[in-house]
Amino acid sequence: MYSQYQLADMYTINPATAAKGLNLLADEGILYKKRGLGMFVSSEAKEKILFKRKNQTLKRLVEEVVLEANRLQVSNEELLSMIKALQTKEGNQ
Amino acid sequence: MKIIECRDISKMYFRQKALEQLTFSIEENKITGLIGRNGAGKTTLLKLISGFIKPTAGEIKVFSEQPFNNLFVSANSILVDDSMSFPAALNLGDIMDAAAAFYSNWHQPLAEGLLDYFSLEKYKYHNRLSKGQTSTFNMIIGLASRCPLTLFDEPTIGMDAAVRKDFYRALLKDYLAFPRTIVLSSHHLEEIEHLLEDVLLIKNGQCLLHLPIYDVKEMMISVEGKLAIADQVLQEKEIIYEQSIGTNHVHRVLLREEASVEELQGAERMGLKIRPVNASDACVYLTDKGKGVIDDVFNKN
Amino acid sequence: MMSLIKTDLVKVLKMQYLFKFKANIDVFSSLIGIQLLAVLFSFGGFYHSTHGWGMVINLQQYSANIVICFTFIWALITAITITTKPYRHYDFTFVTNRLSSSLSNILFLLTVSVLGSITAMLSSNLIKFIVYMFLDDSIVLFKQPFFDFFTGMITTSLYTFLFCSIGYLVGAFIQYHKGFSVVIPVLFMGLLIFDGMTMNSTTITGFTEFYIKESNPFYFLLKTILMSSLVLTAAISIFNHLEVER
Amino acid sequence: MNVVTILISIIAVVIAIFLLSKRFKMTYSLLIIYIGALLISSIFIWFISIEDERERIKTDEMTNQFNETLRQGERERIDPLYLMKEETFQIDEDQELTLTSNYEWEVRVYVDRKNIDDGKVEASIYHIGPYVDGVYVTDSLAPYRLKKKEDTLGFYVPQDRTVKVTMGAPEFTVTQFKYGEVFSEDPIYANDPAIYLQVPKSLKIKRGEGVFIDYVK
Repeated sequence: MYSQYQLADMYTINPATAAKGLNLLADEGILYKKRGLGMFVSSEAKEKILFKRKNQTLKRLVEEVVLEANRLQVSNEELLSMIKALQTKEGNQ
Repeated sequence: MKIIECRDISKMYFRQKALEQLTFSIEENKITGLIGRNGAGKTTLLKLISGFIKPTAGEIKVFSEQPFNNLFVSANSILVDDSMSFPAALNLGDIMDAAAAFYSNWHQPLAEGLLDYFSLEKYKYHNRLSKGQTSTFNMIIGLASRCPLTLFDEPTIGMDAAVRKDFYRALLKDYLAFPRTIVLSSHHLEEIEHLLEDVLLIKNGQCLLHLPIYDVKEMMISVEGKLAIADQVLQEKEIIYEQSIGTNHVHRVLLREEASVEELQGAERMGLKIRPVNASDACVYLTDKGKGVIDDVFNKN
Repeated sequence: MMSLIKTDLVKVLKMQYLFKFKANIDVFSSLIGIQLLAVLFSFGGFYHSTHGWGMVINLQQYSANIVICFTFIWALITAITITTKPYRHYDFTFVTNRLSSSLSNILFLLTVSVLGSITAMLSSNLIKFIVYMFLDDSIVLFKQPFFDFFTGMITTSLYTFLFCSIGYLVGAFIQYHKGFSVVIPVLFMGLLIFDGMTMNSTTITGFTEFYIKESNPFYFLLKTILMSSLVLTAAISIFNHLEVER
Repeated sequence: MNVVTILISIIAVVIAIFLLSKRFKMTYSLLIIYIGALLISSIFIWFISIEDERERIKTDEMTNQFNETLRQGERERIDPLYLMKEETFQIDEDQELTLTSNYEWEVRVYVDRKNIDDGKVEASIYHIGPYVDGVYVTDSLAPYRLKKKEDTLGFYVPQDRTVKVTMGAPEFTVTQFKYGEVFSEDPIYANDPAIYLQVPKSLKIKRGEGVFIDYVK
């Protein structure tokens, strides 16, 4: 894994900010520290990230879609058919 | 180790207070953003740190020494601003040679590389540069000096967007290569917030907050929606900023610690838009002059 | 941790002196300009006429006295100039404290005094050369003993440095308060008029006579060095409290 | 003029070199040209200057000494340099001699009576100076004349002749210690001319216009 300094250089951010990010990932178990060697990606990292994105990011996006649909008075059937249409289009490509 | 320590410093210019009982300290090798509105006292503070001026009251220590009239502090610090003066007889190359003689950490390859990159020529004269070029050159001097304490006062005045971006990247890269204590003053935080570790916010010569940038980003939330709902949800909460949108919509900002996560989720379900407030806006809200918003001026008429 | 740079006054002084020499190099342009102007004025010569014993004797003498006097004025102005804000602030762009700034200024003024004096003394030969070539080739010229040139140069340098010192103090007063830029010339003219009216050499003329009437080189040296040190110490202590308003 | 041409062309070349090279700043070029010109003129002046063998004349002292020496009749002690003219006039016995002059002030006549009556008046004209800042310019002095007409011996100063002297002078910072004064007084000095007459023992002398008679003991 990149060090905080390499990350700072890559994204033009303060290394302290990069370190903070790395620590957050470590807290969640996505990264782990090896003393004197730096940060490493844990074996279950992919699962954890997928789980997090499914449960938090995707859920939140769906919530917003539903809220917006309510505001525009779009019926449930209409919304579902829109999603299905998009899915088939993506699948074809 | 603390590089700068200020305790209750005040500075008066004739009868006008520029700084009032300012207390803070800056740790070694951190990039600190000195943020404040025009006239908040940023320049005065930097001049005090450089030892150009004396505090009217209070104690200021830089490298554990009084900076005024101090050769040691002068040798280890540099203040870069748009009024840096250089002899008219010296061209840019000569000025760089002089800086190299004075600052023993001076890194000539960096200076020459930057000079070349920004298309400044060595035989040109400082007083014939454009405003942006002047800032660029001063910045090069500030970076290549590699002083343990480097102070930038509004370093990007006159620079175009591309040069500003290059400058920030150059600053960060050289900081990574050669860590040092940097204070960067600016009135627009959004442009520099990615570079900063800490933010020192001053208003009317007083220190409003001194926090890591991360905490400033997390500090506030904004709530937007129908006036009636907002009133109901935000009862008894301290509002930092409020702006009316139309007759029955409102935009309010409050500290994150004022509301719990459950309360916010509840508010969202009731149709309010909850958003985090970025560091730059947070600072604007904090340094508000207390005279309401600009709209009020127009609403009176 | 980054190591801090240790520094001492002597090292900084040396750097500042070299820096000042390059930064203020243009004072030599004005020196050349002012000396050449004085050389031009010197072609009038110093004229004496006497008659008697069956003859009218018209004596025309050529010397660099005007050049020397112009050099004094140049020294005064140069010293005042380097006390002004832009010049003082050059130091603060780089490494300095107020003492090192003043000391390096004084070293610089000492150097320009000596250089200005050497050129002023040598310009005497330029004047005589041009007179010989273009105005009057019957000019009687005597070889000047090297010792005379040397003492003349030292004396001129001491005078010039005295003017520099006074200029530096005047500059210090003006930097302390802008009002002095009016008060000092008025005071100077006032005292000169006072001397003229009372026909007494009490103030300015007295001060001048204190130096030009001294025929003992040792006392002269003592008088100029003591006065310069006194004046410069006063100037340094004024600058020591000035803030940098850049 | 050849030397001048060479010098000027040297200076021109130096100027051209420094002005054409871009690395040099204007002030540096000016300084080098100026100092070069000063040094070249100094060397040149050294070659055309003459050795300074002037003695600073103490004018008052010299005048007094001169007058005293003549009054004592010790004219052999006067520097022959200052003897302008010697002339002898025949004089009849028991003739009365009137002395006159057209000198604008009174000219001093020292009368020295010989021990015998040999019928001869031997006249010598002495004159110190004029010195122009220590330089003796008597060569330019028009000759004084003595003329005997019947029983009048007249001393005639010729019509004013203009003499122009151009000199290099030392600077006041040199003279301050060398001569003890910053600005010299009148640099032109001359004593009034004096006439020394050796007359026969019993010659009667009458004082005419423009003379002052001093009898030598």
